[in-house]
Amino acid sequence: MDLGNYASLAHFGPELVLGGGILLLVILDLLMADKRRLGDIALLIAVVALLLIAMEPVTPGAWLFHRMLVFDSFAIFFRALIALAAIVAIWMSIGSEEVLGCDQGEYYAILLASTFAMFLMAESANLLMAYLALEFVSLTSYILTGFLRHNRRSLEAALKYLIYGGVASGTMIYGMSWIFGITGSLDFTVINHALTTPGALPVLAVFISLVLILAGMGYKVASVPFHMWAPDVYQGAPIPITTFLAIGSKAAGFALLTRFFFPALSSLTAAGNWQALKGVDWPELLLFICMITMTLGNLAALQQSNMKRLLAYSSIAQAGYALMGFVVLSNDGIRAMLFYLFAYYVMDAGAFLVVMIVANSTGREDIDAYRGLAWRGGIVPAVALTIFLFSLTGIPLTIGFIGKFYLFAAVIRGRFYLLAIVGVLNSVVSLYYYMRPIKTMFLDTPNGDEGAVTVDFWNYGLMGVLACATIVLGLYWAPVLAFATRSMHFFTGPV
Amino acid sequence: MSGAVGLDHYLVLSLIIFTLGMFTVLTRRNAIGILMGVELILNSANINYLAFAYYGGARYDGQIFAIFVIMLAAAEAVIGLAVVLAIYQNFRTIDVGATENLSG
Amino acid sequence: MDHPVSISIVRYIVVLPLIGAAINFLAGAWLQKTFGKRIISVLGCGVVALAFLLAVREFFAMLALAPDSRFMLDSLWPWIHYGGLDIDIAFWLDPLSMVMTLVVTGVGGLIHIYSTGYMHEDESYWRFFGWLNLFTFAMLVLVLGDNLWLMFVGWEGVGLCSFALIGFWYKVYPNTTAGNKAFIVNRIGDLAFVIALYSLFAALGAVGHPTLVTREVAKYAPMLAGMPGYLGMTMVTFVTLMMFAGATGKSAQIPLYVWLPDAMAGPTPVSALIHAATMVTAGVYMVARMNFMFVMAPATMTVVAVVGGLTALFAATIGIAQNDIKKVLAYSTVSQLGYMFAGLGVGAFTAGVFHLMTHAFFKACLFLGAGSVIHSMGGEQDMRKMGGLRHHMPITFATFLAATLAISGVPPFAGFMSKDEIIWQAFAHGHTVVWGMLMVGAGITVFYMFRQVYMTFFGDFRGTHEQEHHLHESPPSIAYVLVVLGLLSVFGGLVKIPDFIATFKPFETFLEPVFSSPLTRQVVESGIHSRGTEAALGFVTFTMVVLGWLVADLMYRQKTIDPERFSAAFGGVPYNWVLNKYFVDEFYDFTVVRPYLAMTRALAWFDLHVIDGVVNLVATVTVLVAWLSGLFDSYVVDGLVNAASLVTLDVGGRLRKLQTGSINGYLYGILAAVMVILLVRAMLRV
Amino acid sequence: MSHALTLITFIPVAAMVIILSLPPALKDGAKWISAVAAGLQLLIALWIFHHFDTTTTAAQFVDKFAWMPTYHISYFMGVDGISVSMVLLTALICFISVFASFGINRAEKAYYALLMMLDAGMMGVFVSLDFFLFYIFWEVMLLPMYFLIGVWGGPRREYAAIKFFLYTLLGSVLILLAMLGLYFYGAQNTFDMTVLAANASHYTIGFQRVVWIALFIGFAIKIPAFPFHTWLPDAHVEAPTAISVILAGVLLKMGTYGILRVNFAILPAATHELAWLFLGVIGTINIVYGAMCAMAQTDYKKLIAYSSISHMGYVMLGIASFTAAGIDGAVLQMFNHGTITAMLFILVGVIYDRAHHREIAGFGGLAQQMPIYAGMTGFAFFAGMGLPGLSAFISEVLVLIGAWQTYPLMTVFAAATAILTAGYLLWTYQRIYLGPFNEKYKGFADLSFREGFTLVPLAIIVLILGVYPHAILGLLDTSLAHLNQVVLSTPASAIALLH
Amino acid sequence: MLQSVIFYALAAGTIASAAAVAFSRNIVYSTFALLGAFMGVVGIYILLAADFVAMVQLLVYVGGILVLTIFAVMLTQGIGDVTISNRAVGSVPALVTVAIAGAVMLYAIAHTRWHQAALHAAAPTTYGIGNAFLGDYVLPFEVASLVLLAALIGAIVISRHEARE
Repeated sequence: MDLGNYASLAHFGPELVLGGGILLLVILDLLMADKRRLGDIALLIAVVALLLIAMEPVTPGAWLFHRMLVFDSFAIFFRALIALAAIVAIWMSIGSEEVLGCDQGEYYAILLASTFAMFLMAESANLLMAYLALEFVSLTSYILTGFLRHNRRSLEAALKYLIYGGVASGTMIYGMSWIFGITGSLDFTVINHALTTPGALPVLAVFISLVLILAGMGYKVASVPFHMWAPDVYQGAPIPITTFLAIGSKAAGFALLTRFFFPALSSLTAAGNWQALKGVDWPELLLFICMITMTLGNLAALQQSNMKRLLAYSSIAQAGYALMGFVVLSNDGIRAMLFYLFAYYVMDAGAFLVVMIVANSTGREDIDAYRGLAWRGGIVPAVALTIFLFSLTGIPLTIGFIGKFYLFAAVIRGRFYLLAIVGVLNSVVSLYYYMRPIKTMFLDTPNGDEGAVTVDFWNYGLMGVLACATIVLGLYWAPVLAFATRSMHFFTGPV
Repeated sequence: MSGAVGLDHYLVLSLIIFTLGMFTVLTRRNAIGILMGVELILNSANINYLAFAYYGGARYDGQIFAIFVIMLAAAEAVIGLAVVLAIYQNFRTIDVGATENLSG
Repeated sequence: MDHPVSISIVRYIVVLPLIGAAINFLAGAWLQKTFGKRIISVLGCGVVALAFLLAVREFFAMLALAPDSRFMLDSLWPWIHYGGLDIDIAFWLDPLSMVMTLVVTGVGGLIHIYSTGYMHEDESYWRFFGWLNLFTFAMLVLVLGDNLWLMFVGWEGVGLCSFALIGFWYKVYPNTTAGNKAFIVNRIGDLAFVIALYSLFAALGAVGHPTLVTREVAKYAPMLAGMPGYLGMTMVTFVTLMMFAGATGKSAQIPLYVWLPDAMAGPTPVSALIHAATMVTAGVYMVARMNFMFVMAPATMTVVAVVGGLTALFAATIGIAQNDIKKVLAYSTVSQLGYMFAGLGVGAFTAGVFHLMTHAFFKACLFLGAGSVIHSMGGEQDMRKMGGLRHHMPITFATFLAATLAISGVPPFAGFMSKDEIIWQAFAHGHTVVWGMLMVGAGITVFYMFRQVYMTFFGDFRGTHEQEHHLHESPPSIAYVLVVLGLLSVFGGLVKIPDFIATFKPFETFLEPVFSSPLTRQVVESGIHSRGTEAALGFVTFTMVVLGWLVADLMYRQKTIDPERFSAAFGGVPYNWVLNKYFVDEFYDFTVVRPYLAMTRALAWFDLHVIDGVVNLVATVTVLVAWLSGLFDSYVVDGLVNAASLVTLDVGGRLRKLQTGSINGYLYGILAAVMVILLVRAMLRV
Repeated sequence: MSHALTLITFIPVAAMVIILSLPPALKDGAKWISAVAAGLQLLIALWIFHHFDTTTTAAQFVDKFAWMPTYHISYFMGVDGISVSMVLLTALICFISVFASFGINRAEKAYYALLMMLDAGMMGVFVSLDFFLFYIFWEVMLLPMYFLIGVWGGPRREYAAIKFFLYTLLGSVLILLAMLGLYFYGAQNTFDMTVLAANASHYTIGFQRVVWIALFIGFAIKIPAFPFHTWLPDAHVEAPTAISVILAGVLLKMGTYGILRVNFAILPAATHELAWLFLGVIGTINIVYGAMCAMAQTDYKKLIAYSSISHMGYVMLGIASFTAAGIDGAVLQMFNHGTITAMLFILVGVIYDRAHHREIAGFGGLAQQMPIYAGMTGFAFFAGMGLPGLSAFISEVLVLIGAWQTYPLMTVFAAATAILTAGYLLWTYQRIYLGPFNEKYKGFADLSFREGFTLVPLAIIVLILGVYPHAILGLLDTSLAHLNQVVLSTPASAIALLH
Repeated sequence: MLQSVIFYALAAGTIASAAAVAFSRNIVYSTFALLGAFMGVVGIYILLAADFVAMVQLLVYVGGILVLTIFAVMLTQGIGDVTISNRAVGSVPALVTVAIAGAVMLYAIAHTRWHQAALHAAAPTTYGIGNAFLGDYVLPFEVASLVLLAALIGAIVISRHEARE
């Protein structure tokens, strides 16, 4: 179905709500005296968007706005995930000491704009839309990262992010221009058709352009070697934004990456496996990138003493794990990747939340601030963080384990034994640094100069929900799996 | 390369600008300098889009893409300069080497 | 034999001492505190006495049976019926185990009674009787077990009790060391023994009859003839050799005899019971028990005979120079055990077992006599500080002398009957070299025994005045036991009289069913059967005995020969070697113990530093790689960039670290990655 | 009790929940709740023991329902002869260790909650017949162990805890991969171990080898087999007494249990081919090497830890022998080692509680001051030496007599280690309990009632199994004979025996 | 032929300007060289029959971005800072890297059969583009407005220098 502009609006509800919300917030910012309410309103808007997504009918899919966007279950999955990330980020922002010092109206407006942009990234059916959305996400991310404008680290991070992002996206559009030149179209489906049509495929040119495009997309998911901005930005940004970037932006990146590399560049065989373009061996390239990503992420994390930075490197490694599902070129793998991204959302959001809670109380983000946390009144955040970190490690009874289980299942099934071994070794290495905060919280005794940790009701609630979700979904993950299975479907209509 | 100017000419021109942009990006320590390199890269990409649009028939697709690139470059420049200004207020320098607070 | 008489009384013989032990261990301390030591005495001796009475009862019951069906089986419950190892907790009474049972409970019972006097002052009285009872139990399990594993239970059990009793006075550290040594050396023998059992079981399994039940082994063992074994031996040779190696541990033969002299650290009744009368004879018993297999392996038989003969001679020579009253007896025991093995080895099974029995009588008597002396001397064991004790301790002296005559082989004392038999049988079966060793050994035995008698009981007292003041005859519980054992030493040998004197051998007849396998009969009867030869050899032996006595008499009673000058005549070297027991302990210490300890320390070091080190190294390397990759992230790329400009950068005096976190490096990251990929790609494709 | 196995596994979980919800004022309640839970568990274990049908190899007391149908994961619990003895052991050791924990006086609620979680994890491993479920329990066990060592342990507890965790995690991820391999390349996609075993012949020999080795490494770390053993001494030395008891008593058995349950049953051909090297040779190395390292230790607990390594070697050697005697003996040895080593660690704990150090050289003549304690230690030591009449004798004899038939040379080494074992244990006993009394320790109380209560039941079991091993062997024999038959009847492409 | 001459002239100018941007040691020079490069590109656009894009380029780049850049350079470095620097670092490795990359890409360009179609007559494109923006490309067009709004807000928030402290 190729829907025109008006017909498309039926499937554009969440985005419309967000767009309207942005404007509403900007206006309300001028009108309202108590700016703190703005956060609640933004939360409401995000929730409404999520609800609208939840009510989307699962149809075979459609093109929206003259093949600018694609509406399918895959997009629904990522939009839901991004909306959830936005909700968590807003919720955290409401309870964050850092954010309270900023301009509330603008902050939430940009946050919603960023969410909106990520939605578009997940639905792009077109190189132009993909570039526009990606750049939109980037721009809002720069702003959000530098939002603490009196904070050196924040601005510094924003500048690095911006320069890095500018180069990455510049590289990407150069690559895209070649794809455009080879296929004569910006439309993913047409590109797919053009490239898979028998004939002389310009293998080298396609490969070069894919590498260049990968710079832009890989930079969004923070895969090695396009990852180097992530630690600085994660450390410099306000924690809710870090969380949002870590889970939302990364999810959007995965959405775009998957949509571009699978339906646009590959063809699905009857057995549920994907066939890459003949001669263009990006799967090997990505396999390599995947292994390097998780290894470097984990190794670098070993050295960190700042929790945000540690989680930043960890999230690089986690992206590497998720890529395992990507590189096996099967629907199994994609499902595992979707599942893992969901799991990653739950556990990483939880981990960052605890970091924020501790930072709120102590003003510190280094691991030493966690010394003896369990024994100085912070047993609940300590236990919660432990659950999240165990989940990130992939220990059973947590959703992280199930996520890894499906990933490894897909890898083993696809006979990527080297990848399996590398993944396994990485799991072991990662244990070491994930255990460090746990060790500090439980095994060390407090020095006495660390502040007390208090948790307000709302943070408590969110932490509880995330921790429970980590465990409950680790025991009963059927709904998530069903959701991921349902979302494996890409809409590709006729050319 | 003889005779009439063809697609390849534009592509090579674009490639040269692209590599010069890359070189700028790589070697500059000044944030604004790096952003200038980025602008060169964007322009080289735009040349490609327009060339492909001209020679490939998909006329408006390429041109519109170029317009969006320009537009987004402007937006990025605005934000970039805002950040540079803010940093300048805080650091009194825009040498990227000085922004070394964040380090591994 | 296929249908042994099934009775259920044997179990009580075994269990009674166990009950005694259990009560002593669980409630002994309390009983002793509440009711005094008497109740412990009654309990401890009572159970053994009762067992003895039951054994006697069974003995007569057995005599009532036809000789060929003198086998009684008391099966309690299935023990291990897995893996083809169908064995039960069951006791097997045949003439051989009957003899052993009587010796163990009889002599053992006497020693129990003796102990009530000897150990009366000890605060851990209950513990002593507990162990003594447990020992009796274990020994009975050893001799009565109907299968080899049950036998092994007893075999190790007596080792445990031996260990505990040697180190009974555990507050003195060397005592415990002696206990450990005994246990560990025994375990070396045990290793050989279990290997024998494993291979026997496997071999029988290979012929379709996996079993370790002794009587069934006897039945199926002939099927093993000719089966190849290990190390180039036939299976039977291997098995029997291993069994004998086990016996050398328990029965203190070369090369594993070293523990026995040290075991004298235990209380004297222990030495008498365990290290003279019963436990150390377990090896002899076992070889006799397995005679049907040993006879199938002539090579092993020769080894047994030679080792026995060597030990008999070798230990005797060490006995010459010992000054500790118990050490002399200890080496004498080793030597006598050598006689028993020599007897078995040459094929004189009955003689070996016979010597086992008489040795139990006279050696127990000797040890207990020595104990009586030590008791009287207030714990002094050095003979050089004794002398003239016969005036103070007449009963002890008389019985000690009787036993000495017995061990010396003076007719008609018990030792003559048995030892003489062994010596001449060695000759009769053609083992002339063994015979020679035994002969010389017999002479030396007489020498050191009379040396001991003279040093202890004759001459003047050489101890302190205080000791002299204390000298007294031992209390009745000790004295009576000595008398009984003395009488046994005198008359105990009359159950088998040499043929050239009279044809009276009920002992041999009684044991005959045990040694009735065709091959055994053949071996036993292979020797010369001439009364004349026997008499002549007996005379030769007797000459040696007299010679030995004469030298001892001259040296230590009449003192016409000065032993020191005598030893000096040889430069003192032989004496020194003998005095220091040929430095065998030192040799073992140097070649086995120390290297082993050094090796364990080396291994522990290896474990801590190499194996664990590898683990830690992996961790370290991981961290190092992490650090390097961190460097790569922040230094290397950027460092390259900066290398060219560093000089100009630092002109302004701003010394700064390399640009960690700098943007250029990141950009290089992207580009370098793309370049590398492109290059690799280009190289592969073009 | 139709859900006996579910009950026995989840009673501790319930106890954990109750303990965590106790108000702080009632923190003493934690230990009693744990005791009751462990007691109930023991009762159920005895009930299972009583009602167990020893004539069949089929799984009994089965609890099964689909858990994740898409991946054919089911909640499948059941016991056969191999696991039922381990269930009994686990219940027993957990019961004992609750009482051995009564001395803990820091964060009791957390301690007992974790202890209960550990209990549930261990029990779950032994009753799971679904590989996935097995794996979940297998890993779940790691977490409480980490904290129990790390929070309540000795001075180097952090190092020991993380080492334990890393090592075992490495092992378990390998198991995870192997498990997935078995799932995907099996005759049908299933985690049901009974089905996997029934279709064992489906796997090619090359596949079996790879998976076998991966599984072996995973399990060997737990056993621990040379050279993966170095976490054990550290973990033991730093762990609190009760945790050492569980570690040695139950956790180590999981390794060998896993080998029997998975390697043997599901990969018989590879087992047939590789066992001589990986189980036989390494088992023998374990035996000899552990004993020799033990000899050189100066720390009492470390010595016991190395002796544990040595004794677990017998299990490996036994199951590698492929004889009825060897394999029966091996599983019996698992049980016996559980009880005896538990005793030993409790005994070490007794003296550590009083003296606050474990340097062997620092003691001497303790038998005078603490005769009952010394006597009990003597009993346990001799049990450890495999003295006849005590339980370990039976198992070692069976192992060795079985192993002799297959690997005589290795058996000689293994049997010779009995000498070394006697050497180090007696020497230790002598240095600590015998000889002149070190007056520093005057005033030490003898065994308390509680300590006696933890030791005596174990001692009685050791004694009973020495004369009546049928109590346990009877449970095992049918299942093990079947398993052995499965392996032996599988033609291996190249069987190398070390004659 | 004329077209060729114009092309080569424009190309030479553009490349020279771009090279000046890349190699100049003074950032102000770089900035002005960038202006040259942009102008050259405008010419190229016109050659490629993209009149509207050329106009946009002229307006946005030359009129907007470049002015902003100069503004920023002057503001941040001009006053009180003696060294107006645009230091370059590590030129040689960078040169090697981009040269290799450029060579490979050049090879790819030469060996690729690009999608080509019959040439259109050079006609004004403004109408077509406007039409597209209100038709097929209405969504990107609308999104672009949101992007600009967000960028505006963001720039204001970040650079706002309110009175504080």
